[in-house]
Amino acid sequence: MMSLIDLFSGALILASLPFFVAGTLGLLRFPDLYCRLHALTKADNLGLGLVVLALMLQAQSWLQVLRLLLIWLLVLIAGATVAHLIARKALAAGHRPWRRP
Amino acid sequence: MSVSVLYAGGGTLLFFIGLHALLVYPHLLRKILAANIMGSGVFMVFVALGARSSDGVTDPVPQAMVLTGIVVSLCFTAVALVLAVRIHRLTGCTTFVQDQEAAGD
Amino acid sequence: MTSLSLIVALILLLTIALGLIRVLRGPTPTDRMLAAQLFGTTAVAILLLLGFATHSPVMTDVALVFALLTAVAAVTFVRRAEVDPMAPEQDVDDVPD
Amino acid sequence: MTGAQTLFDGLLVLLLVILAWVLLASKDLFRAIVLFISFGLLLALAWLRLKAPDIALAEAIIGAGITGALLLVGLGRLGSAVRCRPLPVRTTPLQRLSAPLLVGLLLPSIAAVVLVELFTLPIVASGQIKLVAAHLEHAGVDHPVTAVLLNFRGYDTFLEMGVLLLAVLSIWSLDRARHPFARDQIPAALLTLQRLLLPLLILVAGYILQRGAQGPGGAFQAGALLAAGIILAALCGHRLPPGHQGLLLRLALSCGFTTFLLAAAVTLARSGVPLLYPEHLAGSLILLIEIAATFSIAFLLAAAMAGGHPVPEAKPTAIDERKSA
Amino acid sequence: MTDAILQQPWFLWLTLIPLGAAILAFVLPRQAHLVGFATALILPFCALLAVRQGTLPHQLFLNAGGWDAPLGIALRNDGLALVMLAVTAGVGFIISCYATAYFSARRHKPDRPHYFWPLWLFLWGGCNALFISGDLFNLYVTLELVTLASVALIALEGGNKALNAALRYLFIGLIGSLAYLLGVAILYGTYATVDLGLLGDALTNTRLNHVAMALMVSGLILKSALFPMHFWLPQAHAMAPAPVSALLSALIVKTTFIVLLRLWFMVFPALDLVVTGQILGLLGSGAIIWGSLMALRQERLKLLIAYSTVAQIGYLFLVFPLARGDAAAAAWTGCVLLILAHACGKAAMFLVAGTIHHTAGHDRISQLAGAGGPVGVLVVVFALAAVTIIGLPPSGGFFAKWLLLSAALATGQWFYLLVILGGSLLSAAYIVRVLSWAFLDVKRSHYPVIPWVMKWPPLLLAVISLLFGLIAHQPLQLALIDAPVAGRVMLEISHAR
Repeated sequence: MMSLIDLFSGALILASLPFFVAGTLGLLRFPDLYCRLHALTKADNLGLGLVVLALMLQAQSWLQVLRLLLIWLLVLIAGATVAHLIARKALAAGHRPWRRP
Repeated sequence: MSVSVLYAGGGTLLFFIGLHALLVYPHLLRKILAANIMGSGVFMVFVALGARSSDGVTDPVPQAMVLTGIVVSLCFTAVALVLAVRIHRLTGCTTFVQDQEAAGD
Repeated sequence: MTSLSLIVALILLLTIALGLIRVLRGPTPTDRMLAAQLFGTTAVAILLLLGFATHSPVMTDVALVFALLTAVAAVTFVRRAEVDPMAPEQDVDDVPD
Repeated sequence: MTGAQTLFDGLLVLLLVILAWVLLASKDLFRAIVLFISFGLLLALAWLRLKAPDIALAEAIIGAGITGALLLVGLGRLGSAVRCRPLPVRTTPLQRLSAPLLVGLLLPSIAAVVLVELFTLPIVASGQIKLVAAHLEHAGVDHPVTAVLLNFRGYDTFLEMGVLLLAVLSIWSLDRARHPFARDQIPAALLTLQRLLLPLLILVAGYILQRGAQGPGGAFQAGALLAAGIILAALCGHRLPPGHQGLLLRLALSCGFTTFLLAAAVTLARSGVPLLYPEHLAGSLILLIEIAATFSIAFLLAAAMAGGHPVPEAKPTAIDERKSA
Repeated sequence: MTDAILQQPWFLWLTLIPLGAAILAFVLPRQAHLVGFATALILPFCALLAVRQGTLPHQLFLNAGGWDAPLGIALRNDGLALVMLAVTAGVGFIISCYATAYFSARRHKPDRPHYFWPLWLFLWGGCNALFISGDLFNLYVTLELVTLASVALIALEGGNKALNAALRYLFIGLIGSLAYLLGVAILYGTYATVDLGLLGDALTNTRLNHVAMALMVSGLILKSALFPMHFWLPQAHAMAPAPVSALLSALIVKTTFIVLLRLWFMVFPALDLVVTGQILGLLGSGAIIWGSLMALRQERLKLLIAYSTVAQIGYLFLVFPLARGDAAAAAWTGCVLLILAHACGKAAMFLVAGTIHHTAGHDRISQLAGAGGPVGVLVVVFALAAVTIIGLPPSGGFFAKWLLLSAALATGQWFYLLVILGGSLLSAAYIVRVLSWAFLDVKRSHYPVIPWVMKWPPLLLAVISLLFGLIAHQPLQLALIDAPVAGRVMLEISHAR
């Protein structure tokens, strides 16, 4: 017996899957660091966001909702900053971004 | 929960994989990594054997022991790393110096 | 619902397994670290899903710690590798392409 | 449902074993360490599957986080190559023969015997679960693992705190601290991140410490999180003020073990039994010890990262010392 | 008041006091030597009190935290623990006296000496905790405490060889203790307890228990440097500063052996261990022969003494095949007595070697020629200490070996008889080799004056070890309190004397 909320969060969880898969594939297939960075941060943060959203619907208490939100925000901010730092470092080290040949 | 036997088996394998690497590879840092893997294997056996109860709870005693063990193995890792770095700084070696007599004082 | 989240968790574990290829291939340390970063996020998602599937809210705490720690680890990496007088040898076989 | 679970477990164990093999065999040590950190993450998942969230927390923080950072710093100092002066290696034929024999034949067969015999254990066994549960109400805390760690087997934990202090003491006796991190301009983005992360780390550490009495968490996890905070601060260029590198630092490092030792000594002198807490005081005593231990562990782990005894600023650099050595 | 003092569990204070002193020495590095010396002064008195309590009827267990055994940790103050506590206090005190002089004579090495004291105090506390522990997991923690402190002490010299030896010792220790812990995990998985006594009652002769036993025993023999796993010991013991060498050879090597003894006689008696015992006995015999032969070949005095330790460890392992039936008590007491005698003798020898190294600037045996002069007294001390290592009357070594011999006779194992006698002959050979060089009158060089604190402690130890046989019955009686071996012991002792 599935309620509407269950259905909705189930759909959200399923929807998160393509993002993770895309992130991994991007990590594997993209030609250079900058592209991978790009694929990664977008995909996994959105994927995690959907999972968090789905579980927030299922949460028993406001505390749980808050914790979930905190996790997502943390990953989002940390991911963005670290991506920025990594790209900066790579540029400084003289790695040229890939261009279509 | 019969799956715990799976984890116990995995832990045993980890122990022996780590032991093998610790004996075979010369680089000190790799030896330290291997010792950590060995430790994880033992801890896994410990907890997995404690996770066999039928009511879905894991025995807290091995859990507490493994927590202790994790901290102890962290201590050993830290000390081993400092020793390895000292050896490297003195000799330029990243391995044990085999022939102690020839190495001189 | 629970079985769905379990299955999704399983698939996420598979993507981690796939992502390991990037760690193995490199070619630069940064690439490897990037892959580890992805593992961190994926592991957070797995934890949340597992926690939901097995009705153990504790996993949210673990996930929170994971999220915090992957950030710290990544910062360690970025700061460490910037200047390091003895680093060169390690990158011998790590020259990109 | 159970099918998916079993599949998950099987995949996880398989991944762990393969990962261990690949990481130990990989030529590039940086790769090995990144794989090791991933191994730690997966191992934390395994702990959760084994219903040991306390260990999962500790593994995530200590196993993957702190050990990973330690190894990264160590690699930065050592380098990945197997390097050594060419030295004559004296081996007897027996030694040459025994190595492959030992590694190739003996180890796998011992492993096989252990594995086969492990499977003879009964599938269901409940260990000391009931025993711990029966005494839990007298333990002063409601969480079984914390009760075992700080009351039933508190003597172990007391000695373990000693091992931690001893480790830092050993490290201090071996080397002087060298700042492992860059001293140049710190990116503004990093500073912003740090301003967010640091209070959050302290907050979460406090939360985990306080949770230890009822649920998974406790001094070690909280202390290690705080240590991560100290390391983060160090990464962002913060230093201990010079006046705090001497006595104050040593007091901070030892206060956890000292508190435990005092508790043991006082209880021993009063009742003749070490660490025998009066039942009505047990909860608060344990909390006191845990707070001191958390504080101590944070500094101990951070000191382990620094890799040596503190030295005042303006000292010869690492390169100078190499020349003189 | 005196009652209250007498009723304190002193065997446990022997653990807490050094650990507390270690903290103090860490926090106040400038006063570290004072703290260390004061502690070394106090501990023998505590040990005396503990032993006195031990000879009166007393409770053999103390449960830490007040929780009974399967849940809590049982601490034992049986005879074995008391003997070890006492010998550690005695030998530790004398070595500490020596160390104050040794390290103050080497002030030129900056910021090293003051780490010796907290490390040594940690080691002392760790050893004492290990001796009284009656719990497999607690033994693991104490073993790690001892290992870590020893590693740091070995590395204290700071040279390349010392660092290599220390790191090697650390890895050996790790492998050993993890193998041990795997065995503990299996035993806990089967019997849900890690208490020695409870396990001893519960164990049956199953294959899985044999696997656990094999893992634990091999881990421990690796750590206690039994032939052929002794390769790490000579370097580790010879490269350390002299007081540390003495500590390692005299006391630390025995810690893992004590664990092994406890396991063998308290946890595993239900297992059929005849074959394993013979294997250990054969390895011990190998250690005796090989260690003595290697000692004969050494150029350096400290390495010679270290190889002699390898050989003496071999003697200890003979207890496993010999402790059988009626002879069990004789073998047990012989083994304990050998631990004591060797602790005194070997500590004296290493301290002498340290003093020689300090005064002559080297310890090459062939260049000791003509060491008559001021070093002469040291050579005499060395000879005195050697008496117990060789096993001549009236030393403790003689009575220990006599007891082992009588056990070998009683159980009809002639092979070990030959090994024990052969080992004694070989050890006489390598000792005589040193002495013959020393008394050879070639040329006299000028040696600096030796501070008396570097002469008297080894002499004291050597004399104790020499006369140990005369007072041997007291430690023997102590060792038999609650000993896990069959009766008819007093008879054996009177027979031996």
